[in-house]
Amino acid sequence: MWQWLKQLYHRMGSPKWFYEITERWIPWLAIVAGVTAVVGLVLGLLYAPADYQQGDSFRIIYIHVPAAILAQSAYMMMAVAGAVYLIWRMKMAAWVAKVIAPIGASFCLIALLTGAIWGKPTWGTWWVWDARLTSMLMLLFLYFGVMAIQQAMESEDGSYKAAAILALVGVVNIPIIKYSVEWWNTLHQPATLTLTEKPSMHPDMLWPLLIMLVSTYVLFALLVILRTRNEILWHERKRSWVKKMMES
Amino acid sequence: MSLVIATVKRDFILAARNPGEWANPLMFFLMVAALFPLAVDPDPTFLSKIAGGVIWVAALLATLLSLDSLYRADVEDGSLEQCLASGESMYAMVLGKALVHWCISGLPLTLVSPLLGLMLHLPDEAYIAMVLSLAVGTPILSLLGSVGAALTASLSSGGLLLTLLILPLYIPVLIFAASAVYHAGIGMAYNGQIAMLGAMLALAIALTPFAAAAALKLNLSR
Amino acid sequence: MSLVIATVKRDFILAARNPGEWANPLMFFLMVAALFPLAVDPDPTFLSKIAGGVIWVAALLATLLSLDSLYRADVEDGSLEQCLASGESMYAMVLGKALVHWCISGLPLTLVSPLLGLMLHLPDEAYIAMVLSLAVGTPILSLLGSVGAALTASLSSGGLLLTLLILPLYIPVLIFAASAVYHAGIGMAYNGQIAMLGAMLALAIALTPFAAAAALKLNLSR
Amino acid sequence: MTPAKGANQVNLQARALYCERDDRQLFADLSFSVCSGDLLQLAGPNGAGKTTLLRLLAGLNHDYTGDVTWHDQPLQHVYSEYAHQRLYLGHLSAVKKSLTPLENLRWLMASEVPNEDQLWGALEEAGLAGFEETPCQHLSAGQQRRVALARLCITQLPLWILDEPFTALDKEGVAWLEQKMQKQVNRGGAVIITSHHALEGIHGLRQLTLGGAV
Amino acid sequence: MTPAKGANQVNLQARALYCERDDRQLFADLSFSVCSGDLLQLAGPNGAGKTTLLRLLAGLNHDYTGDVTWHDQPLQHVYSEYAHQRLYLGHLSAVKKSLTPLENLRWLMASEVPNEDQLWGALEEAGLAGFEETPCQHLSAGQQRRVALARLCITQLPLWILDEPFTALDKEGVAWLEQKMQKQVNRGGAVIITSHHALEGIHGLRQLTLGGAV
Amino acid sequence: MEFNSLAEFIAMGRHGLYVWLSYGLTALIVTYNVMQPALHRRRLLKEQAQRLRREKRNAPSA
Ligand code: HEM
Ligand SMILES: Nc1ncnc2c1ncn2[C@@H]1O[C@H](COP(=O)(O)OP(=O)(O)OP(=O)(O)O)[C@@H](O)[C@H]1O
Ligand SMILES: Nc1ncnc2c1ncn2[C@@H]1O[C@H](COP(=O)(O)OP(=O)(O)OP(=O)(O)O)[C@@H](O)[C@H]1O
Ligand SMILES: [Mg+2]
Ligand SMILES: [Mg+2]
Repeated sequence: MWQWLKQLYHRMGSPKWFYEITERWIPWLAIVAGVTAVVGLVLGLLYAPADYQQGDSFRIIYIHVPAAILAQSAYMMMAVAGAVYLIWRMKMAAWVAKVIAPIGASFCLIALLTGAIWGKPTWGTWWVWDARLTSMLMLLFLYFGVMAIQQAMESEDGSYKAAAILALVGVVNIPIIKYSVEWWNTLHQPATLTLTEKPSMHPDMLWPLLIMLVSTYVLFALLVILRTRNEILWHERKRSWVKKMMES
Repeated sequence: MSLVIATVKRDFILAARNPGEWANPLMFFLMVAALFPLAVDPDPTFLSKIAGGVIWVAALLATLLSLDSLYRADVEDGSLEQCLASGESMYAMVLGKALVHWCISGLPLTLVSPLLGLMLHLPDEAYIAMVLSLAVGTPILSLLGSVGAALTASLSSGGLLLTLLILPLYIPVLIFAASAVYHAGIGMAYNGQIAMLGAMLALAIALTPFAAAAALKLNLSR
Repeated sequence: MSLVIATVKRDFILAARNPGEWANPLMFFLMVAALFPLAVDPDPTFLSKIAGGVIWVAALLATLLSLDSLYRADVEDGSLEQCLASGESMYAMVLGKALVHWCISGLPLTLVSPLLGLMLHLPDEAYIAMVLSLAVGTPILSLLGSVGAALTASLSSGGLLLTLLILPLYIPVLIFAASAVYHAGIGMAYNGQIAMLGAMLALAIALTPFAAAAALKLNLSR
Repeated sequence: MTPAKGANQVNLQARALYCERDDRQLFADLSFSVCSGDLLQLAGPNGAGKTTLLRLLAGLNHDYTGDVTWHDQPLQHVYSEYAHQRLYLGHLSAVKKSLTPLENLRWLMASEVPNEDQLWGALEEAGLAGFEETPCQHLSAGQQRRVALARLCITQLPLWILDEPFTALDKEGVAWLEQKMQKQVNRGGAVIITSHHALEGIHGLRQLTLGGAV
Repeated sequence: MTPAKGANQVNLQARALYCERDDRQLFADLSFSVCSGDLLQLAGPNGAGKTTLLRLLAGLNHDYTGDVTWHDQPLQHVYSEYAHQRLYLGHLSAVKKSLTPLENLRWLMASEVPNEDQLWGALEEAGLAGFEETPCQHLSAGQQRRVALARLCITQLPLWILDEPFTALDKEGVAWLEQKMQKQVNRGGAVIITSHHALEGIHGLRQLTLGGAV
Repeated sequence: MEFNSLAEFIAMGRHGLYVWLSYGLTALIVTYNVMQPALHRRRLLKEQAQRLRREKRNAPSA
């Protein structure tokens, strides 16, 4: 197992290998993402029963929750990729980290927008300074910070390293932000407006959610791969294998 | 080590020769706090409720602004390049610079904060909590800030980018500190929050210099 | 005149090439406004009362910060010296630079302000007043600010000194603008305040460029 | 842009100039004139006051006593006219790092409104062919200096005032610049420069050595 | 500060250096060594890559392929030791404008802990007598450069790496600096410099010309 | 099936605006994220092809 992991790691370090292997993965990932999305959405929008309190507005959950969860784990992945670059100088890791930032930020934005829209019918307002909302907003700012430093740094290597350092500092801080915000909010404000605690959901409601979750993750993988391939094309444009591929 | 000590000394001389360096954050602090009553509502009971929060927001912004020049001048005139070229530990250098920064920004803020408390009708019970939270909290701001300053040191429009990078990281400090002052004001215990700030300070001292030193190195290897 | 036009064009190119220049004030604006609920009180009814004031304070601070770089870079690389050496009217030059500054700071702030209104629960009636007051008020901030930026352009720690010089001048703008938003929020007329801001803008356009041009000349004759 | 009669003549007179800095006298009772066809080199050891005098002649420094006249009128009174007749290039070269040489030159030359061909030609002549559209932060010290010097290939102004223009230039660049100055002098313009470099074989060269022990 | 045996020997080897910037190759397959008694001048036109190579040799630039060794060990591995044996002076002179020459020099030399007499002596030698306590913003371009160069009068480090040290110096200053370098070479140190200036009559001088069409 | 007619589906029990607004925005953002790599790739390939052509042209003359 360890050997296999090590081998995979070394292979992943090779842009050529990554480019060629993902060539074969893309259609499958696209199919899986598409089919799960269609199934999840059909089940969620058409077949799941309406919530007894919120009515049909709860159907926003099928995009809101997967996006929120993904936005958080994408940040972790970005930080890990950044750390790999800082420690082992693996170019592929830097490209992956660079590419995750805008995708993660997009999902973060989706979670925030859908949450805000959902808030209007349920809470009567677009925005409250609730713990989860606030920490999600801070996550968005962290993403923006990483993207901003990436594009501001002049040298390419510098931009990768700076983004990685910032992402790592952010990782230490995310739990602190989350904890502080939760603690602050529960003290300042009664739980009138907090999100529903782990609802014991009806399976008909839960299944579409799980399917959408899978779909979101696969979509994310697909987007990361697509963008990373572009990075590879650009950075390896002078290598013979890219030229050969172009000529054929 | 001798270079680090020399740098700390030099930075104090520079601050003494250029009083704006420590006087300006102070004035900014006072003025932000003075803007509030003007923009919002000068009613004393209302002010006394928000005083702690406003003072902390003002302290945070004042620190943030003074951070921009922390490394920029040194990068521009080549003296940071000399530090790196000297082969001395950048970790110690970063800690030294953060110490000086705190002495000329956070410390004066802490010392004048009671004056602001008066202006904003801070409840009498909250003074100690305010000074204590500033004394423990502002060093965290200097340390976290030095990471941001190091990351943006060689960028032309670094000042505001720094804000973007660092502000989310400041949120926990702000929350705990403001809540300490608030709780003290309504007569509740606040040692939990102060202890939390203390823990964050310890963590910041241990970790941030690594990040800042790495960031400086990459800013210099052009 | 051709140099003034060329400078305006060049500054827009620089802003496009360095998006931080216009994106950062915006982020700062959003973040300052987000700090308030965290430090003070997130309760919606409370927030809706202070929203107008907080938004205006945030806009003022964001503008203030972006001012520091208005002339500094040009002084440091010698391009302002070239402007002066060219013998073109510095009055026009200052107006041109202030215009660019407003386009990349005040204008975007005005455009995103409704978002902040949402987050701070600004009363529905106050939105128009807020956008209007920002549209008329932020150019005044840019113009007044350019005087301060010109005065401090060649000082090493100018950033905060600028704040100090300029903040007192900003206070009348803040008072009228915040009161316009507040009155709109409680359903009262606010055209008096907006008219007042308009008058201030006219005055600023007519007078501040003289002061700024004189200050720049002073800064350059070393 | 048709110049008035005599407008392209250079006639700068300095009379009894006196300047002190920090209580140290830099020069006293200095009188000289610069006319069409002159190349005046200010020489002297470090700290002698060359830059100070140059900025004074350019009308950028007013901290002196004595008179400087342009066509017999005090410099302050005719500053705007004067400014449109002389090109000043200081220690700082006014080259923006994030702009390309082309954009920089376009801005630097804005008041003489050159066309695109002239800009490209000037950059090529200054040895920047192939770098026209590389951001200046990616250029070497000498290349950045050349961006500023490319102005000399286009400008029609009769008087050039240059502060240490040879800084950072390689030998070939120095020769090129000397030749540029020679041409300017030959066509009836004038040049005032400070330099520690020995200018040789230039027709019309005069030296003004500022004393001042270092 | 008693150096270990052989510690004051210079032995810097570069093998098969290759470097490109913005897709343009600056140098390739460059190998040379610098030992005690050597004075290596990097020459070449503007933009040839002299500064790039110099920073690389100083251990400040890692963006290259090939090996640089210090006493047969890769530079990165022994960076801290190496840094304590070489003096680096770049384009930027690290002189703070609001400090006096004395304060600046004290900071610049902090790691070699000189005494006050040495500092005053060095400033005098560098031609700054009488300016020791004038804030540097009141000094001329050449005088500011001399503050940075005053380090060379005190330092005991065996390897000097200097980027265009003659910039802004007057003739007398150039002669003085040449003589300083000669002394350093004679006493068993080594110097690597970039300069467009023709160094003449220095014993031990070698030139490395970087090609690169401008 | 929870809905009996298309109209009912669109109305989402009076919450149609909110539901469709959030789904619409999400679709927009996701579409952008899917399109961006494709467009970028096309641009890269075009540039690469140009470069290859240029090199080919220059090769014999050099
Ligand atoms: C801008 C507003 C909102 C934001 C930023 C937001 C953010 C989040 C986040 C971060 C999660 C956590 C996902 C996880 O880690 O498990 C979440 C879950 C959830 N949100 Fe929201 N939310 C918002 C508004 C709303 C609204 C208005 C509702 C409905 C009343 C809602 C209902 C839920 C539910 C039911 C979950 C799943 C709970 C769980 O599994 O723990 N959210 N949201
Ligand atoms: N930061 C940078 N990014 C990208 N390219 C750069 C950078 N700095 C320099 N270059 C390129 O590297 C080349 C060499 O630059 P370098 O500064 O080493 O030249 P140099 O030999 O010192 O020239 P000069 O005599 O003008 O000082 C230049 O052609 C320049 O285009
Ligand atoms: N801003 C200033 N304030 C006060 N004194 C100054 C200032 N600038 C220069 N000086 C003094 O004026 C004298 C002349 O300076 P200047 O820059 O004119 O010399 P320079 O001849 O150009 O020398 P260099 O060859 O070094 O460029 C110097 O001795 C310096 O001490
Ligand atoms: Mg000079
Ligand atoms: Mg160089």
